[in-house]
Amino acid sequence: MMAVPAKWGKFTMRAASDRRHGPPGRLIIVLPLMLTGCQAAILDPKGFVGLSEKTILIDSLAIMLAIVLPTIAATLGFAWWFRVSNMRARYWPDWAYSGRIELIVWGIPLLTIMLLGGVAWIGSHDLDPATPLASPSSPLEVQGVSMDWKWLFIYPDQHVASVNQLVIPAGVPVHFSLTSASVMNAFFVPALGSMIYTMNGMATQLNLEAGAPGSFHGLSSHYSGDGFSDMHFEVHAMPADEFQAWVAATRNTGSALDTGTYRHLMIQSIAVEPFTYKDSEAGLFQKIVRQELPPGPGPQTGTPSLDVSPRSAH
Amino acid sequence: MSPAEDPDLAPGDEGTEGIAGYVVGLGLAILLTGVSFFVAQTTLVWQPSIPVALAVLAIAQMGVHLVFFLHITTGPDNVNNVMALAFGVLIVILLIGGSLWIMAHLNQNMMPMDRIMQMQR
Amino acid sequence: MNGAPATADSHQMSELLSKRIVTGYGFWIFLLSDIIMFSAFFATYAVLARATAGGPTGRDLFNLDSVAIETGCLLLSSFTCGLASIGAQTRRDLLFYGAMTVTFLLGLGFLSIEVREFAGMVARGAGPSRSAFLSAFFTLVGCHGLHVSAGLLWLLTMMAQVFAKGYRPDILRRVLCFSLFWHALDIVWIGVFTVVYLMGAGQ
Amino acid sequence: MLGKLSWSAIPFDQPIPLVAAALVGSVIVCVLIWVIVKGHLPYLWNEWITSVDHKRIGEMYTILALIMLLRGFTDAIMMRSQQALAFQSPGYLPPEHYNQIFSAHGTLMIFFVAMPFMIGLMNFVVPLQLGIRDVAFPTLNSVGFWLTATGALLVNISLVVGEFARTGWLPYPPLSELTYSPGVGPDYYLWALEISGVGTLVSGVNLVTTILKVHAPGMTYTRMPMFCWTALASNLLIVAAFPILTATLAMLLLDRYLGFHFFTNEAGGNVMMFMNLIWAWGHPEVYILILPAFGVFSEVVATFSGKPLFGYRSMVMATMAICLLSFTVWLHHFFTMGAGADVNAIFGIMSMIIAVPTGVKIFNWLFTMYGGRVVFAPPMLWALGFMVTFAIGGMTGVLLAVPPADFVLHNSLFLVAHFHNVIIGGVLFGGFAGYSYWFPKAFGFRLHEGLGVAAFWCWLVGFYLAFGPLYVLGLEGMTRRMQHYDVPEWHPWLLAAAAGALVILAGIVLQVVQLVVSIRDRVELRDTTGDPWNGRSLEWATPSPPPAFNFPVLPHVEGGDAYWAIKQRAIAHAALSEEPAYAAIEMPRNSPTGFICAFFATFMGFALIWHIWWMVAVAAVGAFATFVVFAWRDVPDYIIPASKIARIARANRRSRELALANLRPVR
Ligand code: HEA
Ligand code: HEA
Ligand code: CUA
Ligand SMILES: [Cu+2]
Repeated sequence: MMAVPAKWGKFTMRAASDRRHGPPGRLIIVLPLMLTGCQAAILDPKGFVGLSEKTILIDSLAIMLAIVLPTIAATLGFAWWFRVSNMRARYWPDWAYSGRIELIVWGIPLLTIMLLGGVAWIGSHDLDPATPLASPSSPLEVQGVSMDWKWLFIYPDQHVASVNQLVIPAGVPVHFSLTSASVMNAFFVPALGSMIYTMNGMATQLNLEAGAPGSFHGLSSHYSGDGFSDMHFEVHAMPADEFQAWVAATRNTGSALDTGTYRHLMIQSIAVEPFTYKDSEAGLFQKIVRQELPPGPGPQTGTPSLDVSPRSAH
Repeated sequence: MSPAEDPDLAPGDEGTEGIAGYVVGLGLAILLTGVSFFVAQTTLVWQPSIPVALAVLAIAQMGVHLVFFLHITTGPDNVNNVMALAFGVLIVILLIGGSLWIMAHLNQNMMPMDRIMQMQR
Repeated sequence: MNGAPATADSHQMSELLSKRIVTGYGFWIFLLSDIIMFSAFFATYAVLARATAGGPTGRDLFNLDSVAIETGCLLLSSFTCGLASIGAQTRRDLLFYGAMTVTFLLGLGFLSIEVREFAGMVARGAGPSRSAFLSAFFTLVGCHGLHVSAGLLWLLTMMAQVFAKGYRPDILRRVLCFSLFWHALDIVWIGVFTVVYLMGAGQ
Repeated sequence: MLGKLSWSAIPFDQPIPLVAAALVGSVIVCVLIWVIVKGHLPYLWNEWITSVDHKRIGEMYTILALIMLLRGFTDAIMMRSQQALAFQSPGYLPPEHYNQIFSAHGTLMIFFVAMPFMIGLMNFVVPLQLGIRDVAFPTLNSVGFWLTATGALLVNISLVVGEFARTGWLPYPPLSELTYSPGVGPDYYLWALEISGVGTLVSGVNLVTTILKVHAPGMTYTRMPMFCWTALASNLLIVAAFPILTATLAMLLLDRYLGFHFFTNEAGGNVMMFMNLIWAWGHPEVYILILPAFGVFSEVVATFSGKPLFGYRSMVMATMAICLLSFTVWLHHFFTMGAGADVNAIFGIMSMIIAVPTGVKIFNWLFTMYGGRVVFAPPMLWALGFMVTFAIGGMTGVLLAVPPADFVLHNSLFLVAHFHNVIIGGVLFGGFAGYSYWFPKAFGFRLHEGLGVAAFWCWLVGFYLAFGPLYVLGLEGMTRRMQHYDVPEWHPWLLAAAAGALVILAGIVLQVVQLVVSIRDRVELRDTTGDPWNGRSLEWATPSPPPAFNFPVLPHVEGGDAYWAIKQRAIAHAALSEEPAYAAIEMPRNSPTGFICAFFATFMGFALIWHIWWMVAVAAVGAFATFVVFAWRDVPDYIIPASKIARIARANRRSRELALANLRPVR
């Protein structure tokens, strides 16, 4: 394996692997990332999970503001009224205890926290990422693999796969099984809701649903090294029939994902343009999780001196 | 000032027992150790209970050491030493117990997919 | 304070606690922190105990007979260490030096058995880099072993200091700390033989 | 011969760190030359480097913290400007440099700014407040300081020789394992923290023992000033938490150096165990930082309101509750790992419960002001700024403790905003409050007040400008640690945040100017009374600066607010209490132990980082020899004669008598 010419910045470079293995699959819907709506993604979510989480967030904030705002007001008010130059204010130089105030002082935060604790308990259970979403349609299975530094998505039932691009049907729950080919990352689509870590040798579960068609910004939200900032991907949620059309089109283009191509994909590369695989080897994800395919090799510098971690060329 | 006049005891300060205390401690410790080794290897007890028994024996023996060798008792002059010990024990319990609990759940939830599916079937 | 030279403000110092108590307490706090460090290794061992990566397990590797001898050595040495501190406090040379020497020999015996065990395991290809389980095993047990080695060095130093300087209060304070240390190591060992060896061999 | 060390370790291709290091290096060399030429070296050696006086050591900790603060701030400015520039562009810092910067910033700020700042204040103040002469183990205290300094030095050496870690302030494996980080960066981090961790532990043991076992007569637990209680809680946490850090980092070191498999991807290693252990230390750590700051505010609010602290007992209870609870919440840093609903919910609720005792504290400060006469001196301004800012930061913390909310906010800039909100608005403001409050005690003159007020306002405004936008960015889905980004909505907020950092810079410049001006005007600003703020606790009974022995005669304490009571008695009788008989005092002698230990530790750390094994051996032998030599030496205490004590004590009494004439009974 030779050194991967890594370039940083938005000037894209392509993984060594896809250069050797034919052109990447073409996208059916090309939406430039610049135009994807991600204004206030978390406060303007596009799916059930995100909506619930936003509600919990706002509710909790309101509960707490009800006590924090008066506290702040009282701080400023007391300090100002009892300023030394205010002759109208009383001075009680020895007043340091009052049972009734003590009661209030402990009681109010305690009650607030009991309320909030209830919210947290119920919310944690309802929105546990591993819990399947209630829906008439059965979920789409997607297997995600975080790699250095790109995302691989395998559709086990459709037998296709994509890199740095996630296409899902809208209105249908998606069940993600996620792992990592090398270091830890986190899978996160802010507009859809919950994130979850990806780790080598382990599979985490996540259930999300896009309420309506749209394009969203997805990213790794756990720092994973030099190519981390470019580890984002496009999410395209589309009507079910368009999704089927996408699958059909994808099955006709590009190369196939098997253990051989996977090993090439594992080599470190930054800012890989999205592309697809027309086929994906059955059971590949399980092989990755069970470490039958070894973890990613890390930086390949070609120089024996490793006093300093390899710097990317620039 | 002799230790007896001190308003307080250093941990490990001699109790009143002298050598006798150490002898009793040694006897108890040998006994408990012996039982531990016996329990671990015997087939006479119900196997799943063995780790519990071993844990209880170990805790008992640690208590014996603390009382007879380190002279930690609950006497009024010893409050601070015991408080510090209690704090330490609490942290050890929280750390070990918490870690095992957390890790058990994580491992449970992250088994490779196929194993989870097998279990569901 | 035992024979401490009367100091100019000893009437004030006596209102503070004696140095012996302060030193003993400080060392006690240090020991608690050491035990918390061990508990991190224990927790890790417990989590990784089954992560043998296809390599040997505890049942394959542990020999309970030698563990029993190790335990006996350490337990007896804890007892003789107690005798030595009585010897120091009552200034009985024979008891002090004799008990310290026996303590040293028992500690050395413990260590040599442990080193033999480790060497044997490494020779069988069951070294610490074989699996996560073995990493945790060597680290936990080895850390205890390192403490014992440090204790032995300290023990010799204490004998030398008593020999050279006599039973002065400051030396007696150090003897107190040493005996606390030695007893604490024995307590950690109870955890080790229970969690690592007895539970491990049974699995 | 030199292990992995070679010329390629020096980043000749990266002018920024090189120039910065050259500048700092030449400043250090110049200062050294000046010290030697002027003949100050013996003074430095005798009065500072080998000093075992808790006041000197406390001051050195604080100075270390403030210097490292400047270094950490440089990093912060670089990050802010990079993110302001890096919209659809690579900016000016390539990833491998940017990643080192945030890692170094976090590491320096937590371990070598916030920690030494708080430990320094505790070291200086606690023995004075307890009415005693020194901490329980003065020589160990010096060892603790110098080992901390060693850690700081190693982190800064990495700027020029080799590289620093690129793995964040907590080096999560497997990224920090040899496979993915083959360079020396993580090794710098690990050895620096192992060494300074020992120093921190030593000082923790020392202060716990001091607070629990060494008191002035009558200074019972319930009469201790609040700061001593928070110091006790904080140091108990150090004793309980730092061993976990030491063990965890040791395991990572074993992985990296000897091929163990604790946290590797291979051979059954388990990365999750690292997260678990590091946060079992990491969460208590944040309370180690904030608790002493709470203590400072308790002293400051009471003093500047002219009233005793409201609800002393419930403050003590709240402090100890925070101390224990802090060990039951650590999972809230990895809700998104997938431990399941029960585990998440329970740790979430435990985290929220900490808001109760914290709220109690805030409310008690409120009622301390109630019915008081509030003076808006700089320490009090910091305290008020804290109460407002921390209420917000604490609230966002509680929000993060709601697992479903954390599922979308974890690792976002919302989180970054939360912790800067509590750390700057809590720990740093607390540090600055303590710094301006006790500065006259430590150096005998006050800080210029106008500049202090100006600096406060710059900090406050700058803080909200710099970190308010990060809350918004978090809600827009921006993740932390981004070297560049393509999302247009983020850009304006990042520009605002950069502007905020500049306003903070103005605040820092004002603080530096304040220090310079105050030193220049030290004669006008002299504090002759020893009690510049009309204080309540015993440190104000000593002259400013206090003599080496602190108290000529140990004070007899008969209630809370000990010095306040003494003053009220004196006012009532219109005279000081009768002059006691002065006796000679025994004080511990200076010792170079700490400095020499640190000297060898530095070499050993450096050699271990670069795999220079012979140097490791030499340094280890040297350290052991030092240990043996110092364990063997008999260093008798030195005696300060009664006549000298009487002279200092009488001068103090005279100034108190003068001050007494101006005091009227409070009613
Ligand atoms: C004590 C802790 C502390 C403090 C004080 C700060 C202070 C600041 N930090 Fe923070 N920061 C962290 C701890 C801290 N930070 C941590 C732990 C991380 C995470 C690292 C990681 O990701 O791994 C982080 C990360 C972090 C990031 C990275 C965010 C990201 O991941 O994308 C940024 C970005 O700009 C940032 C900015 C700032 C700024 C602008 C300040 C400034 O507002 C404040 C700077 C001000 C000073 C340092 C004061 C200097 C004052 C003086 C020198 C006084 C002199 C006085 C006299 C001489 C009398 N910080
Ligand atoms: C001094 C430092 C400090 C302090 C004091 C706190 C205080 C708190 N922190 Fe914070 N925290 C950090 C430093 C600190 N934190 C750091 C450095 C990180 C990130 C590390 C990293 O990832 O790099 C972090 C991260 C962090 C997370 C992880 C988020 C994530 O990674 O996704 C969480 C989650 O629960 C959290 C919660 C809390 C809570 C509940 C408190 C509570 O203690 C707050 C309590 C205070 C109040 C609530 C305000 C006052 C109270 C009232 C006015 C009464 C009324 C209020 C109510 C009843 C609500 N913190
Ligand atoms: Cu974390 Cu599996
Ligand atoms: Cu926390």
